[in-house]
Amino acid sequence: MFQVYDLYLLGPELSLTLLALVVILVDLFIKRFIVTTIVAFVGLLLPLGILISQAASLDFSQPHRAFYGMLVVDPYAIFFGFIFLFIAFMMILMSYRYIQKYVRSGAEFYTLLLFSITGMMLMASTGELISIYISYELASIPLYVMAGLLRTGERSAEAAIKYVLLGAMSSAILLYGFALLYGLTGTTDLMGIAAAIRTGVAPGNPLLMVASVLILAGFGFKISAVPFHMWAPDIYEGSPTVSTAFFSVGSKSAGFAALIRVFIDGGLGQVNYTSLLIIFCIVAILTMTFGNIVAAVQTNVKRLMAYSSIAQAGYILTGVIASLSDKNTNGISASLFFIAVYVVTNLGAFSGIIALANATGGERLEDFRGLARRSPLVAACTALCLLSLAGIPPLAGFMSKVFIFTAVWNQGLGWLVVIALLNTVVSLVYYGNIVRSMYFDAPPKPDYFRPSPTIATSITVATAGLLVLFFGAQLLLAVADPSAGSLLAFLIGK
Amino acid sequence: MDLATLLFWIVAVILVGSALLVVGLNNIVHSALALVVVFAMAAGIYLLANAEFIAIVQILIYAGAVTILILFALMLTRTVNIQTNSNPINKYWWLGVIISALVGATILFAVTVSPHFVTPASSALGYSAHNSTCPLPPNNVVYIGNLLYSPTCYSYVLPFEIASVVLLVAIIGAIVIGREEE
Amino acid sequence: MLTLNHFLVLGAVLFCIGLYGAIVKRNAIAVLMGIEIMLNAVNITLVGFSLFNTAKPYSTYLTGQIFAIFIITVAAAEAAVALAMVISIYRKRSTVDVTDFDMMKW
Amino acid sequence: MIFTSDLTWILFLPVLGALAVLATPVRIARWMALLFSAATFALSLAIFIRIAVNGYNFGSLANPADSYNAPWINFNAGSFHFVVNYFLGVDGLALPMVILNALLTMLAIIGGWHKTRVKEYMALILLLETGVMGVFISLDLFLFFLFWEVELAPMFLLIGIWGNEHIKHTVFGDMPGRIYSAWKFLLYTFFGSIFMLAGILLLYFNEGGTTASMQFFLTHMPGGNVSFLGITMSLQLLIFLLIYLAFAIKIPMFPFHTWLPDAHTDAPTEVSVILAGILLKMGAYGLIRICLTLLPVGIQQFSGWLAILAVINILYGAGICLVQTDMKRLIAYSSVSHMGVVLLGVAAAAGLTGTAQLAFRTAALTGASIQMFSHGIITGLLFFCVGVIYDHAHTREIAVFGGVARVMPVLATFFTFAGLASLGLPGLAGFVAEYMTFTASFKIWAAVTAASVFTMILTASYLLWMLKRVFYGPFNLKWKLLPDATLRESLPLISLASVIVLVGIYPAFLINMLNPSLTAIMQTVTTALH
Amino acid sequence: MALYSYSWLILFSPLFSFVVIVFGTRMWDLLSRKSVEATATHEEKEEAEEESDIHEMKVQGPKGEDQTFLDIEDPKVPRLTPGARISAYLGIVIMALACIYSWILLLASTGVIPGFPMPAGGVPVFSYNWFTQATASYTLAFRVDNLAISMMVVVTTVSLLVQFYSQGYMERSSGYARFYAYLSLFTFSMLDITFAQNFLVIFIGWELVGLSSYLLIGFWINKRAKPDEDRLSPASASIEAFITTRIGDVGFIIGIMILFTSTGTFDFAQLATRVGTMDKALLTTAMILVFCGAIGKSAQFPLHVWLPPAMEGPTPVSALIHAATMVAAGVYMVARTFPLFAAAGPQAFEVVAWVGAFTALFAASIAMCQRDFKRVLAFSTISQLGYMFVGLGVAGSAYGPGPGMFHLFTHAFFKALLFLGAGSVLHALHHATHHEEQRMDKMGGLAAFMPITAITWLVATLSIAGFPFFAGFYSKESLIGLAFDSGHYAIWAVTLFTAGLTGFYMLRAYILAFGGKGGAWGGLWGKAELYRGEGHPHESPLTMTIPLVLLAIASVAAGYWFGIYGYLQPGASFDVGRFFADYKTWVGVVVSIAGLGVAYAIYARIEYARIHEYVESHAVLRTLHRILLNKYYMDTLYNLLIKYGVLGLSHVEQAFDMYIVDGLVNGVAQVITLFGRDLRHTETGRVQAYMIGFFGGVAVLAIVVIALVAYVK
Repeated sequence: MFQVYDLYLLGPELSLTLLALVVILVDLFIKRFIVTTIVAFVGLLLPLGILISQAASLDFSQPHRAFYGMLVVDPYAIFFGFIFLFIAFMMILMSYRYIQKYVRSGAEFYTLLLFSITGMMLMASTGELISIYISYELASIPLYVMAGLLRTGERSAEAAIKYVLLGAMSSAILLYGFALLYGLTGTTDLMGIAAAIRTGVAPGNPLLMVASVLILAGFGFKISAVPFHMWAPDIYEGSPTVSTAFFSVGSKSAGFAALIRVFIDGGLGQVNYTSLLIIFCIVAILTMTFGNIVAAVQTNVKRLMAYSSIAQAGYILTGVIASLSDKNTNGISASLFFIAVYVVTNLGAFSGIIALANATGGERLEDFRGLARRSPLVAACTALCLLSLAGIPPLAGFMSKVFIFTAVWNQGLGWLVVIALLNTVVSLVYYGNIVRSMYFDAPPKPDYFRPSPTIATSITVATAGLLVLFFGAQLLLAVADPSAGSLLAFLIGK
Repeated sequence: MDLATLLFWIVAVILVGSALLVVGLNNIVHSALALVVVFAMAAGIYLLANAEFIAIVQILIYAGAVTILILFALMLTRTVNIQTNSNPINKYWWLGVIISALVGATILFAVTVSPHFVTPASSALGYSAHNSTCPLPPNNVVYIGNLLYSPTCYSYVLPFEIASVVLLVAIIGAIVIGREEE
Repeated sequence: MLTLNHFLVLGAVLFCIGLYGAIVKRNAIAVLMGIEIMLNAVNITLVGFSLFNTAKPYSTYLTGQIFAIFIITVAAAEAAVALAMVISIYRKRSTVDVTDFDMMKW
Repeated sequence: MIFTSDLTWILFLPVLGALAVLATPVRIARWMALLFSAATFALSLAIFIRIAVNGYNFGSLANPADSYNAPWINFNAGSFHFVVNYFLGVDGLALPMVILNALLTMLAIIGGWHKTRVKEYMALILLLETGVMGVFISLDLFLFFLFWEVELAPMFLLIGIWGNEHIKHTVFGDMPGRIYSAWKFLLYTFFGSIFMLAGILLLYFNEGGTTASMQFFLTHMPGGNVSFLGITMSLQLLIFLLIYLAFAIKIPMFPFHTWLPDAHTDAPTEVSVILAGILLKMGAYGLIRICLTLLPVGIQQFSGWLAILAVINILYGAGICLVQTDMKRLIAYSSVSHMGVVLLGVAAAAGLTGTAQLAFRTAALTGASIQMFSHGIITGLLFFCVGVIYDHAHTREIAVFGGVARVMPVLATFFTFAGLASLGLPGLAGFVAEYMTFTASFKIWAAVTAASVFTMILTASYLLWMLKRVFYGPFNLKWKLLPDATLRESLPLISLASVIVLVGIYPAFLINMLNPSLTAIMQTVTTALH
Repeated sequence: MALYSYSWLILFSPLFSFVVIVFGTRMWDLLSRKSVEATATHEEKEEAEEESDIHEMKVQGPKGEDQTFLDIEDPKVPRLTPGARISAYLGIVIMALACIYSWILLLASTGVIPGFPMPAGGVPVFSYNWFTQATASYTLAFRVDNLAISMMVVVTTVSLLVQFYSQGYMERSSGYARFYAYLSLFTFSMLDITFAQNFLVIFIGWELVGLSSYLLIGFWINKRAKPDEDRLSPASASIEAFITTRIGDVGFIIGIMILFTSTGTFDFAQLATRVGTMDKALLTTAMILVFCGAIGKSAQFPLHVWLPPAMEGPTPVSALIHAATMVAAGVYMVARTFPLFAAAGPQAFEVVAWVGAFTALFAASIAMCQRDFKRVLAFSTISQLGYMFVGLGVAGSAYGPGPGMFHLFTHAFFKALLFLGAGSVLHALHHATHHEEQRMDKMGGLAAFMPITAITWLVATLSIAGFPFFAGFYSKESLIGLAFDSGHYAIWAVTLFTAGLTGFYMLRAYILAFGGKGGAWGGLWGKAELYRGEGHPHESPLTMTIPLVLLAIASVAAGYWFGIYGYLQPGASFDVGRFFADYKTWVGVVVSIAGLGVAYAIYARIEYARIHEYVESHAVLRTLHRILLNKYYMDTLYNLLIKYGVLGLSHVEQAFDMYIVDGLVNGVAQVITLFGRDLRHTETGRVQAYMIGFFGGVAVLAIVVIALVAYVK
């Protein structure tokens, strides 16, 4: 039965959609970009408020479902809701000056951003294949467009067309996977699928596994897992840097949100656990290793960040692996923690890149030379973010790595941890390389630039966030674990 | 072999044949026309599968709108020799063959050896979204309508709403992309 | 006798053809055509499943068809955006040959 | 509140100092740095005095003289627990290291008074101090690992920014020495640390995975065997090897030592001081605190190899010093050699089972621990001396000098003093350590120790030879305008020299401080190996 | 008891001087000089040091560039600062007090001053514990007993005289205060050995002696090497001394370690009771290793090479090193550990005796041909030390350390005299020629210029040669006889022969320096015209001659302390009657006099130049001369060994580090980089290549998963 109450559960997404429309309308009538920005930024408080009220008021002993179980409001969804709203806030802060300088259709950028955020939130909170697919497209299509928004850019247009072609491909394969899953179980509801697999699918069923592979490929595209990652470097490089930042955090966390939801909530690991584990391990190891090794030889920082994000996806995948056997929350908790930290960190790092791009237009490694002299704040914060990505304490990245590896180790996958740890050594090379450029090398020009207030805010917030998440890791973990637990509640049999 | 099967085979052969033409022809316009045939034949298949509504939608959207869109795009992106080789293939074609074959083969293998529609034991389903008791509608279209919009019975209203936003986004996106530089 | 396998095989074959087209055609619009064929293949599979769904509680009976409808909708939207992009890049580069789009690599 | 514990303050005062340095203008920033580092040093001394006055019982790991434990991260999910406690404590083993760290950092700040980009420099030095301090006072394995990693970034920057521009490494293009060495340091250490994490995780989960407190593992030692790639070994040995790899790199143990000469050669003086004086001790400290105390079976099984590696370290490091042309490189290799003595002492302490030769093993361990402290101050002094001569002459090439004692009598005196201390002259700190270690280790590893003793010859040779080539012999007129060490430059020299003499003639204060800790460690070891 | 237990005052008094000089007077000097310099004009600065001793030398630098070096022999200041003077007076006064105290102790313990019998086992004076646990104990403990007192007397007396003497020798030296500080430190180090109750303390003293010698030998820091005279620079010589003795120390400490780990103690007394339970062979090994320490410090073959270059230090230092302190340390240590040697197998003493005997002969033979005045003395020291070890090695428990210590006791005085006399000569020559001159062929007839030096030197010569009724006669002939009595006939023969050589080379040196053909007393007393050098030498000042006279008296008188055997070992005694009655005594005297006679015959009767010509013209003699002059080429051999053996190995290690270890590490980094470079080319920028990758991945994963499902589920 449809109830009005369901709309409350859909509130954040609804209000976001509304906000997107308001933004485009405001732009239509008031041709002042600053106003649009302020509207978008302030408007975000509405979904945030609703989300907070949901988080505060709902009793999560049972997941809250609406629209016949298609919308699932559980701590997991809310957790990601906060992440995506955080991304939205940060993106608006980061992109204001950059958009003015480099991006055409500034207001539309925000609109698309907000729509995409809506799609992403839905990806995390829908519990049914059709809805997930539609949300996936809602999240993706704005991304394709955002890739092509650079004002002066053949590269940007090229990135956009590459992105859309590959994106369409990936959604086709994802759909095929969904179709097969539907064919196997006769339902598109994740709970139903899980129940069907648990009781009806015999071990050794190849269809389930092939469907899993296809779904993994589809979401693997979103999270840029090897070998489905190949779009990432080109599109990161060609797109406007603000879009790149958004791809690196939004697309990836949404991809993981849906991936984890489908695989865990859908119970795909209930039979043929070993096979699925091996497949995931192969993908995870390839992802980490490839991402790290290739990142180590990059000279374009955006491209480097693309490979870095690939590698980071590999680490998160290990956390997913730890929970695949569906009976424990630690892997997912760790993954959630990792994702949250990754989002904060990457946003911070990209703030630095954008700040530099705003000032000089450069985004190659040599453009970072001597940044510490030219803008100490940006350099310091960027360096901290990069070191956090590399996993150096006292930054949250360290905690997230230790935590995820601990969780994986706990599942008896010590060898995977060792491989991942070895990978972190390689990762240190390229993150350190940027730090090296900023701090060790002499600046090309002995000038000083001051980042715009919005960028300064965003980069400071991100850096402060890293420290807060480090010292207050317990707080986030305390949230992440029930989130993960809510996902597993059904399977564990609560 | 009953009539349905016979029809299926006929439609399927045309479908596959025209699909091959789409990917095989050297003239992009010819390919586009073959694509229309593909879409139409797919609609035929839907009809054979008792999916009249989808068949109609297929004709309207694919054979109609999408094909027109493609043809417009073709015209707008006209290259010098549209007649002779406007639709070349790249040097990876052999890899394409192998990979498509492999993907298809694995899917086919998996899908044919596995049972379908395994029934969950009702006790296993902790959550009862499906248990709405609605009367079976008289025909396919009504049924689909019910499934899409019904506020009382099980319906896919949420994806439907999202889909509307997707369309809006697509419109905005297409406009933003297509707009000339300021 | 029309069986499920008819539809599944047809879908898979069509998917392969579409995939082949997407991989080998150099014209971006032809690539899109291949992708459309792939989506159609998925639709045929879904509709086929829907036809032979033996589970058949009320809600799941026509799920495959519903799914197909959504796919058609979204595919159309996606096609619109994609074609817009093709046109956009054609305006900048005067080509729609995807093998020419390699400014960014390595 | 955690701020009621002086250990918290000792840990975070430098951080506050770093912030203060960054927030104030250069003129004040230096004094800020000095103020905070001096406060840290004073605090560490205060802890020492407080305990010394109260009966001189510095406690042991199980019962540290000063400790503070607060929950930090306590994550439970089903059978999985991830528990990190903010568990700090100092006992007799840690306190000397804490004091050493505070002292050398303070001196490094005095020494780096006129650096370029001085604010960043001071701030990084202070952050480094915190990281290292944390290693010495954490009693939780995860916390230990955390601090182990904290020190990486400041050190990387310190070497890379203020290091030596001279291009000498052509392997990776024209990479200036400072960058090559910074990388080498970073990657070596990080590489080691990942195995440490693996080892810690193995240990943690094997013992229930509910707490990583070192005290807990004192009574819960892993047992049994594991098969790994077809090799069966005891679990403790595996854990030991994993964790030890990190320490081995840090100590540094042959063949993981090559980062050290490069890092030292290219690091600025004060950073070399800290690097050799304290960072190497982190490895040695970890070896004793974690490997020996918590994994006695594992280290016992490895002790033969450890002894052999120790003697290789000692002789190889000393031998290679003879042909060095750069003063700092020479001292760096001498560190390799001297740290070998620590390894030897630990190998001896772990070398036998049960209570066999307990007295000698304790003595060897005591010697090793004193060596940690004395090497810190002696090498610190040596590096400060090199720093002075480098600042004035802008070269460290041994061959270009000659007889400069004529113009630098003060520096020559201190340098010679440091050299003599380093070669183990009685009355100075090095002798106590080496004599105790050698004489006691001989009981356990006779042949190895006998071979090690030959380092006496080599050490004397390379140090005195270097001193001779630089300071003595005919005076090279090129340096006739070379100024002697100034008062500011002499301050660190004087302070360290005093400490060297103090430890040399009155080691009892150090030994008595160490004794309860080490006795307890040996107690644990003997119980475990019974 | 109290008399003895306060003897730590003696021990620490030189340390006190050292500390006061270093931190007090010298610091005061430095600080006040700083302020003077700050205001001084350029000319005044120039005055700060006399330039006469400074020579420029041009040298090719390592990269072929010309470098100019300053060779500064003995930098002088116009006048000594008050601080420097106070330093010297302080050192001398304190040493005098210590010396008096130690003589009182000697007299008291021998019973001359009655009422203070030395308790058996000595009197502990000071101890301080480092670490004790069960069977392992590290304690610094000092004790005084008869042996210690006998050594203490030697040390303090010679030190006092040397310090007194140095006032003259080191006049106006710019390092005056530093010199006294080092001398004090040296004395302290030696006293530390003297007072040692255990191996820990003795080892500390052992090393400190090494340090002091290092500092003192290298006292003239900027002096150059003189290859034409086969002389090293002081800086090199000091290193050689330190390192060579350290080679012996390695054996020493290994021996200590064996003893310590077997018995758990360093204490001599405890060891003596505990070694009984030790394995005899192990104990013997340990004692031989301990003796290695003595070999190093006492410059026995094959570690004697450091001693001749050690002459590069100021001559008073040579006197101190050779007479009382450093070289005596080895002998004293063996005497101190005599019970342990006795408890070990006979091989231990055999080794001691044979090393001593061989070294005695070996060094004496070299000494015969040396041209450098001080170097003759150096080799004579080595040779005499060999005698001492023979004395210790052959004595057996009946005699105890008496014979060896007796020779040490007498030798200390006459050798100090010889060196101080030599210093007096060099000092005079330096004043005369304004440069350093040590070659005997530039001397001759000096007795005419400096009679006191000459006569005292002659006394010492006769004493060392074993001329009857001089001190050396008793100590040396007695231990040669002892070798025969104990059945070591070969050793007896060797030492006997060496006694002859001793007479030869000592008188040769005396005549070459002080006499010459045509001098008075048959050439023994030179004339002014026999002087072969430049300028006009003068007798040295009183500060230098007074110690010479005192030592000359002691060089005779010291031999009459026959009670020393019994003093050191209860029950042992020096039987004077038997000594004179024994024919072997007189055989020894004959041989010694023969040596003296030959020397007299050659050098006092033939002009120096002619001897030289004759040797050069005679093939066998020439070869022999070359070999002996080059010290059997031992130095060359060692140099080669170091250059190609030790440094070669170091270079190999360096290469190993650079190419193997670093090569591996950098190689891994490069491989990863290369790998990355290749892998990045999978990103061709072609969207369809990406599709191929994508679907290829799907296909492979699907195939893998199908296979997996079939086999592992």
